[in-house]
Amino acid sequence: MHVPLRATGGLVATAAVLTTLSACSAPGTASDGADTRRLVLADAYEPEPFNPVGGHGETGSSKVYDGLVRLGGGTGLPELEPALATELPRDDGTATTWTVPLRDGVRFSDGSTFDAADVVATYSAVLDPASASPIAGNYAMIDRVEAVDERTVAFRLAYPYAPFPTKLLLGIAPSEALETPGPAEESALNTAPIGTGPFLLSERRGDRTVYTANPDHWGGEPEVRELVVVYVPDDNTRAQRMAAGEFDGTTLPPLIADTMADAEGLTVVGHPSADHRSVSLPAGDPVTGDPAIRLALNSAVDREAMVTDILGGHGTPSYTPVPAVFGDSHDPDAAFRHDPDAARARLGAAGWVPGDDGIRVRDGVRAEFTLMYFPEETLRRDLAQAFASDALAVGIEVDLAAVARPEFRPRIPVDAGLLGGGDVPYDPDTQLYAALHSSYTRPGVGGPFDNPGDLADPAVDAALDAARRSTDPATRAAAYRTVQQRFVANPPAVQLVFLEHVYVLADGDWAGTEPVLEPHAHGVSWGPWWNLRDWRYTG
Amino acid sequence: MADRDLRLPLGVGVLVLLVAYATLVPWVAGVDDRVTDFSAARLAPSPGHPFGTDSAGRDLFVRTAAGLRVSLLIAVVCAALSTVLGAVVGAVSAAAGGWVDRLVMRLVDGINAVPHLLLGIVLVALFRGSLVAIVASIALTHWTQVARIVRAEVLSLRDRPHVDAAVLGGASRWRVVHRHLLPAALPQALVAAVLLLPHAVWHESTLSFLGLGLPPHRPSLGTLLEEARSSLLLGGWWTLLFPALSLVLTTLAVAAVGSGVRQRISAPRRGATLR
Amino acid sequence: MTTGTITTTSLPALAVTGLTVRFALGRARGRRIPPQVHAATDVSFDLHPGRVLALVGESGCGKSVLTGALLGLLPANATVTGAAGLSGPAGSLDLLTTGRTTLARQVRGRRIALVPQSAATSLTPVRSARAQLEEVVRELCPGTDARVRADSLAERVGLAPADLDRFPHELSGGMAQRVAVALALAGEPQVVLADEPTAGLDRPLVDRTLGLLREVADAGCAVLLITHDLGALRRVPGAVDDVAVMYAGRLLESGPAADVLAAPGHDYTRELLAALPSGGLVPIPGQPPQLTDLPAGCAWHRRRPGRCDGGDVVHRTGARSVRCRALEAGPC
Amino acid sequence: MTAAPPALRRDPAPAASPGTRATPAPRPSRRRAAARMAVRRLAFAVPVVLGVAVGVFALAAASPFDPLAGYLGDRYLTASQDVQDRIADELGTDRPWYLHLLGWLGDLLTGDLGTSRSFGQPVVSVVAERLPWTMLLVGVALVLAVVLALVLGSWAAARRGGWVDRVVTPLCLLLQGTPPFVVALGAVAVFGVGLSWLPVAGLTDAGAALSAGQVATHLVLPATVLALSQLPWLLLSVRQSLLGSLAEDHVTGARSRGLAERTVVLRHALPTALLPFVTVLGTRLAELVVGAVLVEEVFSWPGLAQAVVTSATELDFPLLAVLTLLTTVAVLLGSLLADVATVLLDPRVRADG
Repeated sequence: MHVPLRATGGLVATAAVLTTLSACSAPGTASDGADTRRLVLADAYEPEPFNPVGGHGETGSSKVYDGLVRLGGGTGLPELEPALATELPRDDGTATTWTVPLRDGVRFSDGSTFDAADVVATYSAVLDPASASPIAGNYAMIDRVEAVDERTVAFRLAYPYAPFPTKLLLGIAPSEALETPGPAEESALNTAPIGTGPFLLSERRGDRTVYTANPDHWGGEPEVRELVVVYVPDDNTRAQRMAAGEFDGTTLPPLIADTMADAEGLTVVGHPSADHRSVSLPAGDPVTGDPAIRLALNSAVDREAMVTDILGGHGTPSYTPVPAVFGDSHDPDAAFRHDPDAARARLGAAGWVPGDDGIRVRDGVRAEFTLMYFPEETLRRDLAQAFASDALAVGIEVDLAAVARPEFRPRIPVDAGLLGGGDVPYDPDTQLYAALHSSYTRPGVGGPFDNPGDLADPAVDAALDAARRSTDPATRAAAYRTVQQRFVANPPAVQLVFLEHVYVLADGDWAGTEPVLEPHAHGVSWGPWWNLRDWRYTG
Repeated sequence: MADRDLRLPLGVGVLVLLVAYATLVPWVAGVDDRVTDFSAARLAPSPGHPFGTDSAGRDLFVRTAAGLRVSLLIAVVCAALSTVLGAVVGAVSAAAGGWVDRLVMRLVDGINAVPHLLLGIVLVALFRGSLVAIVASIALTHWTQVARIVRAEVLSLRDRPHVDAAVLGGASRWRVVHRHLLPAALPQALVAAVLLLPHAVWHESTLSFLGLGLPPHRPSLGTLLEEARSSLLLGGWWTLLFPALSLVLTTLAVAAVGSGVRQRISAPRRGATLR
Repeated sequence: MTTGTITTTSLPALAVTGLTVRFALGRARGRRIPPQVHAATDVSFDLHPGRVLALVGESGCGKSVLTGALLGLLPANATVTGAAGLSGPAGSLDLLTTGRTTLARQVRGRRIALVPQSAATSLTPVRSARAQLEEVVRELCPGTDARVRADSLAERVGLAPADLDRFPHELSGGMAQRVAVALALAGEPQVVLADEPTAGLDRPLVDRTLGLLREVADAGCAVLLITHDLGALRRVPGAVDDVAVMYAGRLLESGPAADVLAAPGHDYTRELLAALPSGGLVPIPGQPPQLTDLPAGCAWHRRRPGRCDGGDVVHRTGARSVRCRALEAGPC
Repeated sequence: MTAAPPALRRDPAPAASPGTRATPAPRPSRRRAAARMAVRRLAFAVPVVLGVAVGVFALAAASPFDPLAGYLGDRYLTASQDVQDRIADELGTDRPWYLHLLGWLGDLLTGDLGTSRSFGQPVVSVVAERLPWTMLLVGVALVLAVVLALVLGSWAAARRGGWVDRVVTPLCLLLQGTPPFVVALGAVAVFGVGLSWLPVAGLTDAGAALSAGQVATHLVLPATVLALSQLPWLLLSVRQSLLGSLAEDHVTGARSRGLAERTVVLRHALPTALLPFVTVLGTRLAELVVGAVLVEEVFSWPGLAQAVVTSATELDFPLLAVLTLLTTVAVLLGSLLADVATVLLDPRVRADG
C-alpha cells in the first residue's frame, strides 16, 4: 500500500501551476475587452433601497428616478431646472399653493405612462403615516397634493414656504406601485425600482450593482451604456484597487486620494459640499451646557489645522452650519478666531479653575465630558482626536468613546457626538430649521440628530419661521444672518469643517462632468458622475 | 539549532527588555497620548522620532510602548484569570471524580471544539465596547488547557503516600485538595499560565485589529496595527514594522521562557519519581 | 547443491584484516579527549564462498558492531580503521575506504546483504512485507517482474506468497526472520552477514534458520553468522564451517568448527563450552569487561589471571589461530 | 492497498511452519472499525453543537444586545417608539430566550435560517453564495501548507544542518510568533502596495467577469498567507517526527538493503513520520479557520469567514449564530477526518485506540 506520496507529488504540481499562472498574468485593467461604453465605479457604501418614499434620491441624485425638477451644475448654490415638470413651479403669490405643469409622453420602465396621478401618489405616500417614511418630516409643510388635470399638479401648503421648489427633487414612483399603503421599507420598489430615470437597474447581487441605459428616456438615451458600481467598504482596499487600475472612479478619504494626484492616468477631483462635521454639546450636561465652556471650546479648536492636516486642504473651516456658498444668507462676521489664550481667560473668568492635573474644576465639577464617534469612519476619528487634543490644551478633558450606530441614539442627549450635517443643502431652511429650531427638542418631533444641542432661543425660532414664510429673498437672507449671529453668541455645538468631497477619476474617453454642491450623502451617486445622463463619449 | 537551555536566558533577557521598554518609556516620556499634532502625521523615522510618527502625529516610539504595555497588561490579567479558573476547575473535577469529572471534561471538549477567536468575537460583539468583555473573551476561552494540565497533575498526585496520610489523618477531601494537591500542581499551572501569555497577546491584538477590541483611539498592539493598514497605503511602512516587531518579539520571548521553564520544571521531577 | 570440495586456499570473497572500531562518547571539550568505547580491536577473518563462518561470543562483546562497520551503517561518532577487501566478478574494493554513495549504490544488498538482528523491527510497520520485498527487487534487479521474483524468493525461504501480504506486526518471529532472509537474497549477493538471526526463536526454528543459511552458502554465497548460541552450533553439525570466538572486542580463537568445538584452543572457548547445558552449566567467574576501559593486552588475562601469558600475539598453526598462550601445556 | 487474491494455500512445505499467531484480521475490518469510530465521534458532536447553540443564545440574552436594533439597523436611530413596539411584537423579540432558541432550532431544521440584515438577504443565500469561496481559499491553503510542510520538513530533516534546515527552521519559529493578520499585512505591504505584482483584494478585478484566471491571480496572496500562518506547526512536526523515525531500526534496515537514500527517506522514514503529522493537522484546523477569518478580512475575499467579522461588527445576530455553528461543525468534522485518516493509514492502530 503506497502511502499518498504519489498524491503529494501531484499536489506539488497543482501548487506550482497556480503560482506560475498568477506570475505571468498581471492584474487586468478595468476595460480590457469589455464594451468601452461602460463605466466601473467603486463605492464605499452599499446602494440604499430604491423606494423614493423611503428617501431614495430625495436630493435628485437617483439614476433610476426623475424628480419634477433637477439640479443644474455650477459652483455656487445650484439653480433648479425643470425635469418631469415642463417649467419651474409657479406659486400663487403667497407661496402657499404651487402648481406644476407636467411633461407629456413620458413612460415608466414598466411601460405605464407618467401623469399627475403618479406625482400625487408619491407625495401622498411620503406623507401617509402608514408608510412610516423617514423623510416625512421634510415635507410636513404640504397639506394636500391634487391633480388639477392629467398634466398639472397643485401642492397646497399649510403655510407659505418660499423654498418649496427644492422639495420637488424627489423621484416620482408609479401610482400603481404605491396603491397598497404599508411601511416604505417593505415595498417591492426597494429591490425592483420602476422609474422614468435615465438608467434601469439590471443587476443587484452581493457586492455589485449594474445599471443599463434606458433606451426610451424622455431626455434621450444616455451615451454611457452600462454603469457597474462595486461595493468595496474598506478605504485602503479601494485605494489599492483604484491604483491598480481596476476602476474608472471612486470616492476616497482626502489624504489617500492625494497620494494618487501625481499617478499618470488618474485625476483627483474635489466637489464643494454643504456637508459639515460638528461636535454636539448637550444642554443638559453641566459641562457641555455651560455657555463659557461652549464659547471657550469654539475658540480653542484650530479649524484651519484640521482642514490642512486632516483634510489635506480639501475643505473649509465651519463656524456655523451655513456655508459661504449660500451667498447673502451667509454672514462672514459670524465666526470664531482660533485663540486658546482667550479661551483660557474666558474659562478662568467663568470660575473654571485648573486643578493640579491641569483639568479645570468649578464647584466640584470637573471640566470633562465624553465625545462619541463612529469607529469605522477614520475621518471622524481623527477630527475627534484633534478636538480632544485642542480641548485638553485649554484644560478641558474630552474622553473619546467609539460607539457603534445602534448604541448611539440613546446617548445623544447625554454625551457629545461627532455628527455630520447638511443632508439637503439647497436652501438655508432645510440646512438650519431642523438643526436649530426649538420645536425639535420636544420628544417625538423629528429624530435624535435634529437639534442635538437642544438650542431653545426664541430669537432663532422667530428668525427661522420668518425666513421660512417670507418670499422676499432679502428678508430671508437677513433673517438667516440673525440666526448665525445668535448661533455664534451661544453656540449649541462646535462646528468644525465643511468637507470637500474628493473623488479619483481614471482618464477616459468621456466629457460632460461639471462640479455641483453636494449634500451630506456619500458615495459615487454624486461626484463627477452626478450628471452621467449628460456625459458624451469622445473615444 | 540553538542549544535547548539557551532559550530560557535569551527569552528572559528579551522579555525583560520589552517589559522595561513598555513600562519605562511612556512614564519617562511623560507624553500624554491624547495630545495629537496632525501636522506631524506619518513622519518617517528620524533622530527626533526613532520609530516615526503615526497618523495623528504621535511619536510611535512612545505609542508602541504604550500599546505594548496595554496588550501585556491585558494578557497578564487574562492569563491569571484563566489559570485560576482552570486550576480550580481542574482540581475540583479531579478530586470529585465520577460524573462531575466526566461532565467537566465534556465541557472542556465542547469549548475546544469551537475556535477560541470565534467564541471571543461572539462574546465581544454582544458586549460591545466593554473592556471586561475583551478580558472575559480571552479568559473564558483559554482556561481549558490549564484545567486539563492541573487535572492530570492532581490525578497523578491523588494516590501518592503523603496524600493518603493526610486523608487518614482525618483531613476533609477539600482541605486535602486545598493544602496538598493544589500547591503541588502549582508549578505546572504556572507554566501553563506563562504559555497562555502569547495566546492572550495574539487574541487581544486580533480583536482590536478587527475593530472589536479596544477603541481605535486607545493604544494597543491591535489598534496600532489596524491603523497601520491605512498608513501603509500612504507609505507609512514604519507604522506596521515597529508594532508588528514588538508583537512578534513578545510572543517569541514569552514562548521561549514558557518552554524553558517547563523543561526545567519537568526535568528534575522526572528524575525524582523513578518509580 | 554444494559446489565441489571447499579448499581454504581459494580466494576469499571478503578479507577483513585489523578491523578496529572506536566510539567517542560525548563531545571533546577542550584538550580532554572524550572517553572512547573500544567496540572492536584488530579483528581479522576471511569469508570464503560456500563456507559459513560463525562468530560467537557473549552478548555485548562487539559482535554486531562488525556488520555496521562493514556496511558503513555506524552512527557518526564511530571511527573505523583496518581493511576489508571485497573481491569478486564485479571488481574488488575496500569497504572501509569507499565513499558512502558507492557503498549504497553498488555494495549494500547487491554484493553484501545483511540479515538484521530483530527482523520484525527492521521492516517498515506501515507497509506490507510484499511491498517492501518487491521494492527491493525493483531497485536491485530492474527489468525482472517484481511480483514473480518476490514469490520465488518467498518459496525459497519457505514462505507462502499469501504470507507476504501481511503487515510486519502480523508476522510471527519465524516468518519475519524468513522475510529478512528473502530481502537479503533479493539482490543475489556474494556475501551474507546474518546478525543474531536465531535470537528469540524456539529450537526447531533455530535449526531451520541455520539450515536456511547453509543452503544459501551452498548456493555459493560467503556467509558470516553472528550468534551467541554455541549450543545450536554443536546441535546442528555441518551448519557452519569455521568458528571464531570473540571476547571484549578481540578475536581470541578461530579455526574449523569441528576442531575448535571438539578441542578448544583458548581457555575462554573452553569455559564458554563448559557453560552450556551440554557442558555442565559451569558459570564463568568474574564479570564481562566494560568496553570503555580495556587493558592493552589480553582482556581475558585480567578476568582469569594465570590462565594465559597475557600477550597480545596471534599464534597461527595450520587453519587455526589463537591469541596469547596458555601457561600450562597446550595452546593457550 | 492491493489486497492479494486469496491464493490457494499449498500444503506447507517442510521448511515453512504454520503461522503461530491467529490469522491476521482481514483488511476491510479496519475500515469498518474506522466507520464505527466515526459514528461514535459524530454522536459526541451533536451535544457539543447543541451546547454551542445554547451558549450563544444565552450569551445574547445576557448581553445588552437588542435584537430590534439588529433588525432596524440605522432606522433604529430615527424610528419612533410606536414603530419599534409594533415591530417588536411582530418579531416576537420579547419572548424568553430559550423559546427564541427553540424557535430558531425549529427553523434551522426547516432550512429557514432567518434573514441577515448586514447582507440584506436570507442567511441561506449568504452561506450559499460565500461558502464555496471560503472552501476554495481554505482548501488551497491547506494543500499548500501540507505540501510545503512535507517537502521542506522532509528536506530539513533528511539534510539536518543543511542550508534548508538552517533557513527553514528559524523561519518557522519566527512565523510561529507572528499572528496571521500581521503576515497578511506584511504581504499586502510588500506584494500589494510595494511591488504591486499581485492583486490584493476581492475575488476578481472589479467589473471583470468571473473567470478562473482572475480568481487564480486573486487567490495567490490570501492562500499563501493562510498557508504560511499554519505552516510552522505542520513543518516542525514533520521535521521532528521524521528525525525521530530516521533513527529507527526499520530505516537502517532499509538502508542495509541497498535502497537509494531518497527511497529510504520517502518510502520508509516519511510514512511512519506521517502519522503524528496527521494528528497535528487535525488539531490545527481550528486555527486554520481563525486564520481564514483574518486573511479574508484583510484581502476582502468574499468568503464566509469575512462574514463572521461583518456580522460581529454590525451585530447581525442570525448570521453570527449560524456561522458559529457552521464553524464548530467544520472543526469537529476536520478533527474526526484526521483521526479516521490515522486509523486508515496506520495498520497497527486498533480502531478504538
